[in-house]
Amino acid sequence: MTIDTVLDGGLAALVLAVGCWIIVARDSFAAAVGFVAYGLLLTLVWVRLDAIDVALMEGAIGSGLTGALLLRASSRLRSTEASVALEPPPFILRAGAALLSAIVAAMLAVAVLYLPEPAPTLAPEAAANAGATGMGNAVTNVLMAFRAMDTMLEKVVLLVALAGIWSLARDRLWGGRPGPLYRTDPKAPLTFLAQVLPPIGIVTGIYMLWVGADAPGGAFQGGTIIAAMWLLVMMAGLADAPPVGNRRMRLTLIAGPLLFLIVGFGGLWLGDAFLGYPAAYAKPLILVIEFAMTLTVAVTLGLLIAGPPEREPTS
Amino acid sequence: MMPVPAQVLDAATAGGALLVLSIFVPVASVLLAFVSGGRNVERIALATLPAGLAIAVAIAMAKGQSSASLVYLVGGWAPPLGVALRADGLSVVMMVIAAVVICAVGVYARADFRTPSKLAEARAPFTFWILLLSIWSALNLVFVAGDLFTLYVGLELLTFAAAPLVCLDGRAETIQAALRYLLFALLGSVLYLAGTVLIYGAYGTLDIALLSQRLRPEPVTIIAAALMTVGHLAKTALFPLHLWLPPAHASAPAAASAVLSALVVKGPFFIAARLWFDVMPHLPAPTARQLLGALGAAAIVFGSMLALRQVRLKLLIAYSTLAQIGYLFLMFPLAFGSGSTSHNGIALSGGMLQAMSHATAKAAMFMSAGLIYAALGHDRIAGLSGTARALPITVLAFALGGVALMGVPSSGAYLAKDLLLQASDETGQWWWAVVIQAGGIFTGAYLVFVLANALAPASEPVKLRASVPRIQETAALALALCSLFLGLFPWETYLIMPGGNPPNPLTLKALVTVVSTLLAGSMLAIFLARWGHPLERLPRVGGFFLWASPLRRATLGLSKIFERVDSITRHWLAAGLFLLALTALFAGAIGAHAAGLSDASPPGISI
Amino acid sequence: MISAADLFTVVAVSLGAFFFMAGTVGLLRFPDALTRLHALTKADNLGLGLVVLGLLPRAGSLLAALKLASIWLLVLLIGAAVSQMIAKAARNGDKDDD
Amino acid sequence: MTTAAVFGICGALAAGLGLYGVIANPQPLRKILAFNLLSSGVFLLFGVVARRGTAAAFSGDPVPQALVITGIVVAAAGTALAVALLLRLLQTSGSATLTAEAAVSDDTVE
Repeated sequence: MTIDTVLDGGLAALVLAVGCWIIVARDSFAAAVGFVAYGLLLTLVWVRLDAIDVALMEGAIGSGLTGALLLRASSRLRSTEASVALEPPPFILRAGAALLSAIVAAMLAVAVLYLPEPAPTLAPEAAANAGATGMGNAVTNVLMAFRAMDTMLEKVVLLVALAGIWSLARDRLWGGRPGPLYRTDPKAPLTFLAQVLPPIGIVTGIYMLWVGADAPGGAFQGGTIIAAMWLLVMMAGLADAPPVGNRRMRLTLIAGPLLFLIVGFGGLWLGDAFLGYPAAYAKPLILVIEFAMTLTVAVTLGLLIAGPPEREPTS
Repeated sequence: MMPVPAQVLDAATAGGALLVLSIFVPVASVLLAFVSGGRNVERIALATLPAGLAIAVAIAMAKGQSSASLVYLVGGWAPPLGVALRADGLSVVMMVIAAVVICAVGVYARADFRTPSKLAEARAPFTFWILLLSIWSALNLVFVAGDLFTLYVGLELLTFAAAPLVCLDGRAETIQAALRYLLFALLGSVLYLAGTVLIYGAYGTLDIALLSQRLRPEPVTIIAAALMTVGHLAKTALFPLHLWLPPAHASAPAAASAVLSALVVKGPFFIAARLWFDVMPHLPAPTARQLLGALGAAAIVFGSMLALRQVRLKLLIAYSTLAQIGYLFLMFPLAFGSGSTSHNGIALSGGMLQAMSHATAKAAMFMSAGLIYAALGHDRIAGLSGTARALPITVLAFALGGVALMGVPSSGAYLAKDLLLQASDETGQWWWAVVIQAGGIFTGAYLVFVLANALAPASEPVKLRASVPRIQETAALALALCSLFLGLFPWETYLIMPGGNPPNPLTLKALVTVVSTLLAGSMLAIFLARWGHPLERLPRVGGFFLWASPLRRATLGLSKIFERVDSITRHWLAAGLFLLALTALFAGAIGAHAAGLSDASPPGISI
Repeated sequence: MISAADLFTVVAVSLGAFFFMAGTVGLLRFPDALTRLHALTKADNLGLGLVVLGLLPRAGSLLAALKLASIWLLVLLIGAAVSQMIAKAARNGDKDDD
Repeated sequence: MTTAAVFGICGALAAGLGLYGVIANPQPLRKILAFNLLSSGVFLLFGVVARRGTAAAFSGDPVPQALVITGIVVAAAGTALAVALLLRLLQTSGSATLTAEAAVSDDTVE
């Protein structure tokens, strides 16, 4: 037993303990707070698994963004939680659920432990073909070249989820702004933070996009940081969420996937292949797409959290 | 195992680029509609309909020229590193049917989802058209994706586009239905995702063609197969995992119900078929296949019985979908003879034909039910008397859809049933033949139940709240006719058909089958359905009710039991327990066989 | 063979770890929100500061050292703002939920 | 035990915890939370597979890492949609439950 195993085991135990807390905590708000902590611990796990790109992603989205979403929801639901006391299901059924969940978890564990040795891997192939894009980050290569279609479609998934959220608005509020995220208090420390932090955050986001070509990072991680800055500014009341009809916002929402699509069809047109980049222009093309994507991701994530329009359109 | 060197299994074929268009033309429309907004959303969507249909037809024609699949390598990258799109016969026929249904729904929905003239942009039209186009793109992706993870992305796109459609009208109960649907579907997707990661960990690829060569009956494969299968069962709403379907499909707007019931549940079903027939056809799993068939049989009995007990037309149709989904899963045991690992294509063709017939017929039925609801202001079955006179074409569309679904000669369902019966004959599994026949009778039963009410003369003339647009009736009728004549199409080009002459739809035997199905269905309807008026008002023929009354009381007791079971299985906790139990059961069923097999198998296949 | 830089790192990081531990004990043991907050912010600021300080000699390049230092500064900034918000929420009592 | 094995078990157990929460907790928000726990467990398995696929001179198989990045985004989108539905349900009906009885309230004769 090495020191590494002990550390890994301790981290895993901590993750599972917080996981248990999320499930059993009586108060939803407490569970949501637990989820943020859980996400941060998972980020460490991803670092231990040598997946820095994913660690950044988990910290930004899994813990940060989803955490913010769940915290907001739980604080809104708090008022009802007391009135609608949902009694837990009978013990025997809960025990059955626990038993069956344990069986499925055991199946997963057995399957993972009995994966074949040596493990099959595409790492050498990914490295052998990295020259086609000229980028050093293997994960970015997979996302933007080898499996570019998945990445492009995932952006469409985000857009569709946003359309779905907007569809929940009341009819007369269509065209209005999402509900306010802030409580107005100009002297609050939050306001100060929202004035100081965004410049740093935006620079960090762009930096993350830029280094994503060769080092861990990329459009999504960068976009999430910028989204967080935007949300911070909105929460401090320094800016307001745009109304859903805002044309410029809509253009930003589709810029990433549209550019992706244009490049994709361009590849088809020029005789190469859909989403195939001509070798000489691969890196600049990918960077341009990623830049547009960063903007799109930032706006989309911000709006996903802001929710459906809840205020009357002003016009 | 030696790592298999990357081999070029397939190169892009001519016409492969069409597959890209089938996915990304709707995506492009979504993006353009999103940014241009307002009335342009409808215009762009309506312009996409013929374009998409043309692409689907072009793919069908390209596929018709060769027996091999159409293949496209996205970005020029070959699997396992890249992602391939492949269209075989099954993909092509499903794609065309999806295009036909979506076009009809689009034409139908124009009247319901039009931006009001005084508004620049309205909520419901904007979201409806965008979600409809997204569903189309997702379906085409599901039909042609050659990679398990791409299938996951397609599946999620499908779910996220479908769930908000359920609650477009914003009533609380529809929002609840949408939330239940979304949460249960998310649960199903995660199980599927867990299966894919295990597959990747074991074989280093997610490409379907590569996997079909590499897959071995190991514990990892078996557990992954169980997880993925049950994930799709949850998303298809196969009994007993159907908790979300009846409220979601019954409370959505008519056009949305049509898409959800006709097409959206076919997505996960199609992936389940891909898994069992393409990814792991060699997995020795006769018990698991029988289990799938048994769940299907239970769904048929259960869905049909409950359909007969419904008070509202749309709920009846939703429960009928439940039964028809069960029908689709009969092909899994029928395609494989007992113990054999090579499947005959006849059952698979039968299953797909059934899926296509159901898609067209069910869309027609939901669309006409929506018209009836709009015209009468309600859809209580007992209050339908006089509808046939007031809305002849609408009721005709409903009736033709139902008749086609029941399986009259010339209809797709008839051909499908014929193929499935042949398969059960060839593989010596007579018990499925019984289920297949019973399924037809049940369909006849609820059709008779609705039509008996709709055709009954009204005591006073029916007052219509709104007139029914002719174009909407026509769209529904066209789909019903499509389903009715689906059986006459020469499917040999795309599906494996038995040799020899196609079944002649005009023989005496065929006629007898139909009439006897209808008769038996009527009997079932009389005994099991929830009639609005006491049975005594039906014409008394020769003292029929003297002995029928006690029998009906007994059957009423039976259907009470079914209703009770339904209310239990629709509890979240119960459905969740079933989900987990089925996962363990499938793993056990496949594993037991693989273990038995490995004793006798040559070295090399190890467990 | 331990160089002076290594020794410095060991001492500083150990001290930082001690402050973190003290802060955690305080978080668990102190009676109310404000005192807990006090313990927590002390640990964050001092503990992290010492850890960063200890790691500076090992940073390798000036850029990396700057990155480390800026992480500490960012945590200081955010910690100060967030703990003020929490303190305010705690003082306003449980009535102010949202 | 290797790092991959430790976190493989951790991922499987987290998924099991999530499954239990999704199924047994009656509150929808807690189901959504548990769903995130469940998917994080499954994502960890991707990480484990990537880590196991470490070949000479590579720190891990980039393909599962890329897949998991896509997966995290999709899960976040699903969470956002579910939360929005839940909050809207709260607005329109004043309660946030998923009980089956209420869901098909129009089952009975109006």
